[in-house]
Amino acid sequence: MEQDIESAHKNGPLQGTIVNDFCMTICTVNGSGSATANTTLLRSLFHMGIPVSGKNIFPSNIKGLPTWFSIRVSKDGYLARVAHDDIIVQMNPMTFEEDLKYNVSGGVVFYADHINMTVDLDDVIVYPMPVKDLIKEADVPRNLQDYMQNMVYVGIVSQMLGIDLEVVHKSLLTQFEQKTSIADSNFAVVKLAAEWARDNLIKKDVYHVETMPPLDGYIMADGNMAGALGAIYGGFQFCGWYPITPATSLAESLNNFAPKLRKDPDTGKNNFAIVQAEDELASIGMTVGAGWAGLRSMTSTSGPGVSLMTEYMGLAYFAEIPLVLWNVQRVGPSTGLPTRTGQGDLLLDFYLGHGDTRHIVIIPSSVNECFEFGWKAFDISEQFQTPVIVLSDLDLGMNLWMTKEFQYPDKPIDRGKVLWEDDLENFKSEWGRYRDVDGDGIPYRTVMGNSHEKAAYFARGTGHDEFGNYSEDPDIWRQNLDRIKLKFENAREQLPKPVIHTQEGAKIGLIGIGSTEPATLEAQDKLLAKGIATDYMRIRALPTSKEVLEFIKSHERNYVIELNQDGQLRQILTTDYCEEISPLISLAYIDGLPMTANYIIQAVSEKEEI
Amino acid sequence: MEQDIESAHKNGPLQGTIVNDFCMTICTVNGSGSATANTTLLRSLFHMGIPVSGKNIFPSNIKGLPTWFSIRVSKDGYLARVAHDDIIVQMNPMTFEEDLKYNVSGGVVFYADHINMTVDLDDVIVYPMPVKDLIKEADVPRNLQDYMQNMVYVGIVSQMLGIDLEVVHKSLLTQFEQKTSIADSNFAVVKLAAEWARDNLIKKDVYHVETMPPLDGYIMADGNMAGALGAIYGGFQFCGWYPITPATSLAESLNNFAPKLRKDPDTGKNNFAIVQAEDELASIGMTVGAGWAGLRSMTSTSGPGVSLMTEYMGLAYFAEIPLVLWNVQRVGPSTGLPTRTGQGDLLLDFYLGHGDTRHIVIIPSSVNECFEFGWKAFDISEQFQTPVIVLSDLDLGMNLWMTKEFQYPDKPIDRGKVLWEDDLENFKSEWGRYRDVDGDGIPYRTVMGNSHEKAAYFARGTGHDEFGNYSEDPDIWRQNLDRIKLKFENAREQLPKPVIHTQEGAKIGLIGIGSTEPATLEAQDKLLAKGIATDYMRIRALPTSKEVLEFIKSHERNYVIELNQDGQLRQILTTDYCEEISPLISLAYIDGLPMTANYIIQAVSEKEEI
Amino acid sequence: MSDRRTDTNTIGLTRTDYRGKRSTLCPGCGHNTISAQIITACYEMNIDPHEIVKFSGIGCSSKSPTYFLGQSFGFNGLHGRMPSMALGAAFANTGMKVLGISGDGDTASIGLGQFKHLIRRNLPMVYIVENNGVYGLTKGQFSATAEKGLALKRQGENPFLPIDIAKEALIGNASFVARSFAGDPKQLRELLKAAFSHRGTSVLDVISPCVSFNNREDTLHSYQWGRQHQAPLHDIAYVPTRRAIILEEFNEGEIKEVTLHDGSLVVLKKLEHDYDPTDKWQALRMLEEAEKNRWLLTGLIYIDPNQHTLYDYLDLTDEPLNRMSADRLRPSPETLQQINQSML
Amino acid sequence: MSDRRTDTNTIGLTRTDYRGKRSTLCPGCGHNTISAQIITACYEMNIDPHEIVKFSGIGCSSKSPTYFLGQSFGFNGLHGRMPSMALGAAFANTGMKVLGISGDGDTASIGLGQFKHLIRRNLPMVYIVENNGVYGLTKGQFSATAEKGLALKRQGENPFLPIDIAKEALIGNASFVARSFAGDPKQLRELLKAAFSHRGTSVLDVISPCVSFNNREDTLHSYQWGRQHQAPLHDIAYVPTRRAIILEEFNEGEIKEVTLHDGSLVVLKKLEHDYDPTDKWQALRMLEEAEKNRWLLTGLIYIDPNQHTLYDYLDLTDEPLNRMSADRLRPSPETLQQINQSML
Ligand SMILES: Cc1ncc(C[n+]2csc(CCOP(=O)(O)OP(=O)(O)O)c2C)c(N)n1
Ligand SMILES: Cc1ncc(C[n+]2csc(CCOP(=O)(O)OP(=O)(O)O)c2C)c(N)n1
Ligand code: SF4
Ligand code: SF4
Ligand SMILES: [Mg+2]
Ligand SMILES: [Mg+2]
Repeated sequence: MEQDIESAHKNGPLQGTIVNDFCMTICTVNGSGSATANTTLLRSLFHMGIPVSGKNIFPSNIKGLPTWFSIRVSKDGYLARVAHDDIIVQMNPMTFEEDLKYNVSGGVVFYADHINMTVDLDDVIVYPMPVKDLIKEADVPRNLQDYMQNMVYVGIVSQMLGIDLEVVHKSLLTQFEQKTSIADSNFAVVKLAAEWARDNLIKKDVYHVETMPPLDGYIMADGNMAGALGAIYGGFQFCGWYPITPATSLAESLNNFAPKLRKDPDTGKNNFAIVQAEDELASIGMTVGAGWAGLRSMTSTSGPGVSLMTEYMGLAYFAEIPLVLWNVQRVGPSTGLPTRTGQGDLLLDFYLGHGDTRHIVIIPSSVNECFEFGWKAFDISEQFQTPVIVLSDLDLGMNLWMTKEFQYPDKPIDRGKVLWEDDLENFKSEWGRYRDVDGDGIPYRTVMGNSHEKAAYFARGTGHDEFGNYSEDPDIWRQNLDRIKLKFENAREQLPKPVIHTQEGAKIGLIGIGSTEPATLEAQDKLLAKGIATDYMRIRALPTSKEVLEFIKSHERNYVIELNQDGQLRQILTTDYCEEISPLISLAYIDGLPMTANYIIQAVSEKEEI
Repeated sequence: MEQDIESAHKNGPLQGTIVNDFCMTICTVNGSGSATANTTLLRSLFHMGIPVSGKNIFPSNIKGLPTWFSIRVSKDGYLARVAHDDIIVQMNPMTFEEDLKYNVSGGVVFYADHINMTVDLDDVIVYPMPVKDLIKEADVPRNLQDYMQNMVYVGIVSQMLGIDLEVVHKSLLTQFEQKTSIADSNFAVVKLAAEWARDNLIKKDVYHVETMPPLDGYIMADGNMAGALGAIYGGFQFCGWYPITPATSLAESLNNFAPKLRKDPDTGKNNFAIVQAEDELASIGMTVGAGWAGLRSMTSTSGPGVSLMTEYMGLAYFAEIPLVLWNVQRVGPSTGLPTRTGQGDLLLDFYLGHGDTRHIVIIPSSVNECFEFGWKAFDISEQFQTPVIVLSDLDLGMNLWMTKEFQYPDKPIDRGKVLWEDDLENFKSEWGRYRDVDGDGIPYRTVMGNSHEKAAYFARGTGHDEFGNYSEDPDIWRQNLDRIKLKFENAREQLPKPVIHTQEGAKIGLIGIGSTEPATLEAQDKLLAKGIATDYMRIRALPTSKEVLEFIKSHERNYVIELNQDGQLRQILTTDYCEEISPLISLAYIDGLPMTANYIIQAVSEKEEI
Repeated sequence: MSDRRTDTNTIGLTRTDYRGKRSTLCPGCGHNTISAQIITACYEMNIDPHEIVKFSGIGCSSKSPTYFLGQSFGFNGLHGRMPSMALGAAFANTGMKVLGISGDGDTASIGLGQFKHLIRRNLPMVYIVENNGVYGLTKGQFSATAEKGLALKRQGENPFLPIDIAKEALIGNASFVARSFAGDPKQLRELLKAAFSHRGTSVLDVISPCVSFNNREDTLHSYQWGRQHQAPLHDIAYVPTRRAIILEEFNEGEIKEVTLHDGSLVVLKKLEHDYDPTDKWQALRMLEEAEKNRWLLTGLIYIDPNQHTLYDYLDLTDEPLNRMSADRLRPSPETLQQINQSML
Repeated sequence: MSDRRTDTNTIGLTRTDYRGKRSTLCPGCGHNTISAQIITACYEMNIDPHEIVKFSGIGCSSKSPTYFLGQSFGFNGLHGRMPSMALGAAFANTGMKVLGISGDGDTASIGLGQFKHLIRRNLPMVYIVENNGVYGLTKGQFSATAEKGLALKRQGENPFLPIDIAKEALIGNASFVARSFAGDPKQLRELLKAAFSHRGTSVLDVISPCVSFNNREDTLHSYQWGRQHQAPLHDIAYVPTRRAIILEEFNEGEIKEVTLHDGSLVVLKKLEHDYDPTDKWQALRMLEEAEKNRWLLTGLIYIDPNQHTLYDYLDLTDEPLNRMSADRLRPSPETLQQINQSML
C-alpha cells in the first residue's frame, strides 16, 4: 500500500492544470448499485454548465460482472467516446490490472483501499479510498452498506476535482425525484467522504473542473425515453412489444408516461393500449392489426426481434399498413453482443420481407431527435400508408445524454388519407382501397367501424385489384406493385433531409448516420487542424433525397462512416447512385463500442496520406 | 354452332404448313384431372424427338378455377414461354372469350362442343369436339367420366396434329408407371376420339408435328424432384420441412425416393430422417441442429417460410453451421401469388439475418442443374461451414421440363474439416472450434459424440472466442467477424462459376440467373438476326467470382435480366463492383409468369434504338 | 315458408346482405357449411355487418371469410398468426364483434402458441377452427389434429397423437369452449349465436370435412364418421332475451339455462346424462371419455360468462379509439415543459 | 464422509469432471441449485459426459448449461426455439442423452408452440423448465407463468391466469411429467435420474426462484413460499436396478414401483394419500386440486414408460448417423441409371 502512495509521491505533481477536458472511467461490478452514483456525478458536472457525456459499458448479465461507466467532460462540447482514460475510479478488483492499460501516463487512479494491489503504478497518480472505514463511520444501515460505497467515491472524486457539493446535492434530489430524505441520506455519505478527502489527500494531479455558463435549453435524457415521449406526443394509440435489450426501456417508458399523459380528461380512461406480447411474431402482428384498424400503432425491438418480424413487415408493406417499428440496435449477427452498440441492421431493415419489399427508415442521431422522430414517424407512416422503421441504437437509446430540450411538435397531427362515412359520401371519384385517385400512388383508406355501405373491404397479403379483391391477373399484379413503388419513390423528398456541416473549401465528404455524429463532428474539427477540410453529411432517412446525390457528386472522395462490418450504408448508396458517384470509401467498423473521433481521424489521414 | 364452323370454312385453309413450331394452350378447370392428359401430350411430342416444354399456369385453389397448360414445340429447341397461342384447346366455358385474345390470327381452337359459343371466331379455325357424346359412346364408368373427357382432346388433338397414337400409348404407360390396365382404358378413349376426328374433321389449319431424331440423353423431369434426388445422391441425412407451394413437392420427393435409395443394405434401416415440422421456425431449427451435430442437413421452403427462418439463419451463419436451404421462389411481397413464378427473394436471401450476415447462394437454371446443385450444395456448405441457399423457382421446380439426364456426381462426398477422436489426437496444432489454423478462415469442427477429452465445446449465437467461450471483448469480436468474412470472400472463386455464351464481336452483355436462361438464349439468337450481337453470362453463385467483373467490364453496356421488380441482381452487382463497372441497365420484370424471349428482345432493341 | 330472398330481419336487412363472394372452395367442403351458418346466425341475430370484423390466417378455411359478410371489414393475415392481428385491431373499436376463422393447421400446427396466448388474454372474439385434420390448401398433408394411424394418399400413416383443440382451450383457461360438426348445421348455428353473445374468447372447434383429401368414411374428420359417431351433450337453443322463451318448448327439470353477458340465454335441453357446462372439471372428464369411446362429442363444452377480458385490464375508453380526433391524442405544451423541467 | 473431490464413480470420474465454468448468475439464483443437482445426478448415475448433449434457449436459465457438464457438447440456441434444434441434432446419435434447459419465458411465452410439438413427438430428452415466473435476463417482466395478481417493480400487477407447464404437458400427452423445487435438491436429484432413464420426453417443471426480481416471500415462485407450501406427492427414490433395492428401506404396501425402459426403477414412498403416477386422469385432478389449495405440488406427476418415441416411427439405424462414412451415404450409379430410364 504505502509503496504505491510513494510512487505517486515519486512522480511529484505534474506541471500545469487541465480544466474541464478529460475522461474519467468508473469501474464497478454490475448489480452493485453504482448507476445512481455515476449518474449523480454526470448530472453534477452538467449542472456546473460543463458539456458532459456518460457511456455505460455493461455485460449481458444481472449481477457480479465488470461494468464500466465513462464520463467525458469537454469544455469544447465533444460528447463522443474516447478510447483512453485520464482518471480511473476503481471499485472492482477483478479488472484492476486490465483497466490500467487504458490509463494515460500521468493519469489518476482512485481505488477502494480494500483492493490489495500488486500492480505497478509508477507513472500514474494514486488516491486510495478507505471506502469500508468511511461506511462504518457513517454507520449506514446494513442492507445499504454495499450500495453506499458508491457514494464514497462520489464524495472523494467531487472533492478532488472540485465539483461543488451543493450541486451534487441538487443532482441527488433530481435523481430521487425530489424525495429529500433519501437524497439527504446519500448526501451524508458523500459529504463525509469529501471531507475525509479534503483532510487526508493531497492533490497531485492536473485535472480540475470549473463552473461554466449554464447550459440553458439543455436537459439530460436517454433516447428510449425520448422516443417513447415522442410517440406519446405523436398520439400513439397502441403498442405491442416484447422485452429485449436494448429496446426494453422504450416500451417501459411508454408504460410509465402514457398513463400520466394520455388519460381522457373527461372519462379518466386510457385512450391508448400497451400489450406485452408473447414474442415478436405476436407483437408485430398486433401492431399490424392496430395500424390497419386505424390506430397510431407501434412496436419496439432489436435485431433478433426484427428478424422474427420479417414476414409480417412484408405483409404490412404490401397491404399498405401504417405502423412504426423502433429498432434499437445492438450488435449482431445473431444474439451477438446484446449489451453493445452497432448499426448493423440497416440492410435487413431496408429490405425486410421476401419478394420486392422496401421500407422507409428514419435515423435519429441525438436524444432530442429521438423525440422528434418519435412523433414524426406516425405522420410519415400514415401519410404514405406504409411501415416506418426508426433506427436507433444502444448508445443512443440507453445512455444518458445532455441534449436540447424537447420541442413541442410544430405541426398538427396528420392522419393521411382516411375516409369516414361523410368523406366517402362526398368522395370525388369512385373509391377503391387500392385505387390511385391522386396520381401520387397513395390510395385512400377506410377503417373498421366505418358504416358507409361502400366502406368495407377485405385486406390481404395475396394479389389484389384496386378494390382489394383477390386477383392473380399478371397486369393487375404489376400495376399494383408499380403504384406502391411510385409511392415509395415519392417519399424520398418528403422524409427528413440530410443535415450537412460544411467547411471552407472541403474536397472530401464524410457521410454517416445516427449516433456516430458526435465523433464525426469532433473529427471534422481536428482534421481541419491537421489541414484536411471536410464536409459532413448526416443522412436521416432512406430512401435518400436528391441532396444526398448532390453531396456525393460534389466531393472528390466521400468516406462513409458506420458501425458495422459490411459498410451497409455504403452498399445502399452505391445501389442507388452507382452510375453517377465519385468514390465512396467505406470506414465501416464494429466491435460493440461507440465510434471515436480518433478512429475517423486516423482512417481518413491514412487514406489521404497525411 | 354451325355458324362458327362456317366461319372457319369461310377463311378457307391457310397457305403452307408450319411444322414442329407452335404453342398450344389447353384451358381447363383445376381439379378436373387434366394434368395427366396434358403431360401425356407433352411426353408424346418428346418421344417423337421434338423439343418441347410445358408450363402449367394454375390458381391458388384446389378445385373449379381456370387453369392453363401451355405446350411449346420448337424444332429449334427453344423452351421458353411465348405469350401468344397458335392453338387453343378449350374445355372451360368461363374463360373462352378471354383466352381467345391470346390466339394468333389464323390460329386454331379446339373446343368441347357442349360449351355454347357466342363469341365471334372469324379469323380462327375452329374444331368442335363432341366430348360428352364420345364419352357416352366409350361407356366409361360413371366416376371416371369427367376425368376421361380430357383423354378425348388428347385423341382429337393427336389426330389433327399428327401425333403417332402408338407414342401416345407409350406415354400413357410411362405416366401410369407401366400399369397396362389403366393405360389401356385411357388409351381406348384416346383412340376412339382420334378415329372420330379422322372421320369427321377436315384439317384446315397449318400446324403439324413430325418425328425428329430421338432426343438421346434427355429425360422429362421437374426441378423439385431433381433437387430431391440430387440431395439423396449428395448423402442428405436429415430434412426438416413444412408444406408450402411451390416447394412442397421437393420434400415429398425425398419422402418418395429416400426409402428406396437410402436404406442401409445391411440393417435395412433408414440412414436418414425426414420430419414434417409444425412451421418454418421449427423446420429451420431442426435443420440447424442436425447440421451442427454433423448430419448433412437440409430444408425446403418458399418466400414466407424464408422470412420466418431469418433469425435461425443468422445464427447458423454466425455459429458456422453447414446446412442447405432450398428456396423455391414464388411471387412476393407477402403471400403474393403463391402459384406463380419469380426471382424476388435474391436480396433477402443474400442478407438473411440481422447484423452483418451474408449467405452463399447458388442458382440452378435447369432441372439437370437442380440435381447437380442438389448434391454440390452439401459439399460447399460443409467445406465452408456455412448455410448454402439453393435458389430455384416455381417454373423450374414444378413444371415438367425436357432436360439432360442426371449425371452421377463426378467427385466423392467432401465432408470438410471435421475432426474425430484420432484426428484430434494427431492434430497439428492447438485446436479450438473457431481457431483459424490454415489461414483460410475455415476452422476445424468436432461434432457431438466425439469422446476425445478436448472435443466438446458449447456453441452459441453470442460473442465467442476461438474456443467458443463467451466473450464480449471488442477485439475478439472483431477478429472473429473478420475471419468469417475472410472465409466468405475465399468462397467466391470456389463456387459454381458463371456460364458464358458469346457471340462474334458482341459489345453488349446480357446477365441473368436461373430460369430466365431459355428465354435469354432464344433472345440472343433473334437479336443477332436483328443485327445485335450479345454475350450472355448466367451467374450461378453469390458471392460472385472474378469472371463476373471481367465480363461486366468487357462490355460497353450490360443488361441485367431478372424476374423481380427492383432489379435485385443488379443491386448486388453494383454494390460489389460499383467503382469499376460499365453501365448496368436493369431489365427487371415481374408479373408472375416465366420470362419470354420477346420481352428481352423488345427491351434491348428499344434501349439500343434499333 | 315465406320467400327467403325478400325477408328482412329487425334491422331491415335481407339474408343476402350477409352473403359474400361466390365460394371457390371445393363443392361439398365443410367450410362452406360453416360460412352458411355464420350468415344465418348473424342474420337471425340482427347484427349489423358493419359491427363485425373478420380475421383469418392462411388455408382453405382462412379463405372462407371472403365468402360471407361481404359488407364487413376483414383481414386475411398470415399463416398461424391471425390471433395477434385480431387482438391489435380489436382495440380500435371495442364495441365491434370480432370473428376469427382458422384451420387446424393454422391453429394447431404453426399457430398453437398464438392460439393459446389469445385464450389466456380472453380477448372478446369468436374463434372458429374449421378442423379437417389435414392441410387442404397445400394438398393433404397431416395437420396436428390428424388422428394417430390416419393413412392418406402420398403421406403414409400418421404416427402422432392428435392435438385436441377443445382440451387445449380448456387447460388454457378459455371462457367458452364448444365443439360442433359441419354435418349438424342447426347445432352449429345455435352455438355461433351463443359465441357471438359471449364476452370473452369463444373457441369453436368445428369438424369440417375436407372432401378432397380426408373424407374416407372410416376417418375421424369425415362426414360419415361424424354422422355415425356424433354425441351431442345436449340440445342447445339460443334465446335472445328471457322474455323470448316459450316455456312449452321445454318441460321443467329437463333444461339448464346459462345467462350470457348481454342478457341473452343459452338453453340446454338434457339428453342421456346431465351435463353442466360451467364445471370445467366435468368438461375435461367428458372429453377424456369421448376420446376413449371414439365419440364425436359436440355442444357447449364449457362456459364462464363472467371471466374478465383483456379490455377489463386495460381500462380503455368505450369510445372507438380509431374515431378519436387528432387533437385529443396530443398532450398539451405545458405537460412537455414540465417534463423538460424534470430532466435537468 | 470421504473426500468429495477425489471420490470417483464406477466409470472412474470425479464429481469435478461433471462441473462447468464458474456461474455468472446471481448468488442464490435457483438455477444454480439445479445445475448442481444435474452435476450430482450425472455423477451418481455414472453417465459419461460425452454421452450427454446440452441445449438451451435464451435467458439466465438458458445460460446455465455453461456452468455444468463442461465436457459435454452443447448449443445455446435461440429464444423459445431450443426444442426444434435439439430434435434435429438428436438424430445424429440416438444413443446419446439429450438435455434441454429452458426458462418459463423461453418455454411458456415465446416457446409454447415448440414445447408442445416436442412433447407430441415424444423425442427422448430431458426438458427442464427453470421456472421463476419472470424474465430474469431482461430484468423482471412478467412471464406467462406469473400468477394472477403478482405485483412487480416497474411492472404493475399481472392480470392474467398463469400457464401451468405440467398441465400443458399432460394435456399434450407427455410421457413423463414432474414438478420440483430448487429448494428441495434431494427430490430434484432423484427426479433428474428418473428423467434421464425415461425413454421419451421428460418434462421437469422446476420452481427456481429469481432472487433479483421475484423472490418476495408472498409470491408463488419465491423460496419462502415454496418451502411453506410444497406438497410432495411421494418420497421418490431412483434405483438403478431391481437388485439394488434394499428392502428394509420400505415397508410393504407403502411403496409403488415404476420400472423404466432401461430396467431401472422409480420407487415412490406413499405420503398422505395414495398416488398412482400412471393414471393421467388422477394427475390432472391432483393438479387442479393443488391449484385450488395453492399447494406447490411436487414429485413424479405422470409417467408412461412405454409410449412410442419419434425414433420408433422413423425406423432409423441404431448406428450414429454422424459417424457413417461418406461412401455409405451415396447410392450406386446403377440406381441413378434406372431413375433416368424411368423418366423418359
Ligand atoms: C409461413 C407459411 N408457411 C406455409 C404456408 C403454406 N400453407 C398455406 S395453407 C397451409 C395449411 C393450411 O391448413 P389448414 O389451416 O388446416 O387449412 P385448410 O386448408 O385445411 O382449411 C400451409 C402450410 C404459408 N402460406 N405460410
Ligand atoms: C427473439 C428474442 N426476443 C427477445 C429476447 C430477449 N430476451 C432474452 S432472455 C428473455 C427472457 C428470458 O426469460 P426466461 O426464459 O424466463 O429465463 P430467465 O432469465 O427468467 O431464467 C428475453 C425476452 C431475445 N434474446 N430474443
Ligand atoms: S381442399 Fe379440402 S379444405 Fe380445401 S376447399 Fe377443398 S375440400 Fe375444402
Ligand atoms: S436475474 Fe434472476 S434468474 Fe437471472 S441470474 Fe439473477 S436471480 Fe437468476
Ligand atoms: Mg385443415
Ligand atoms: Mg424466467
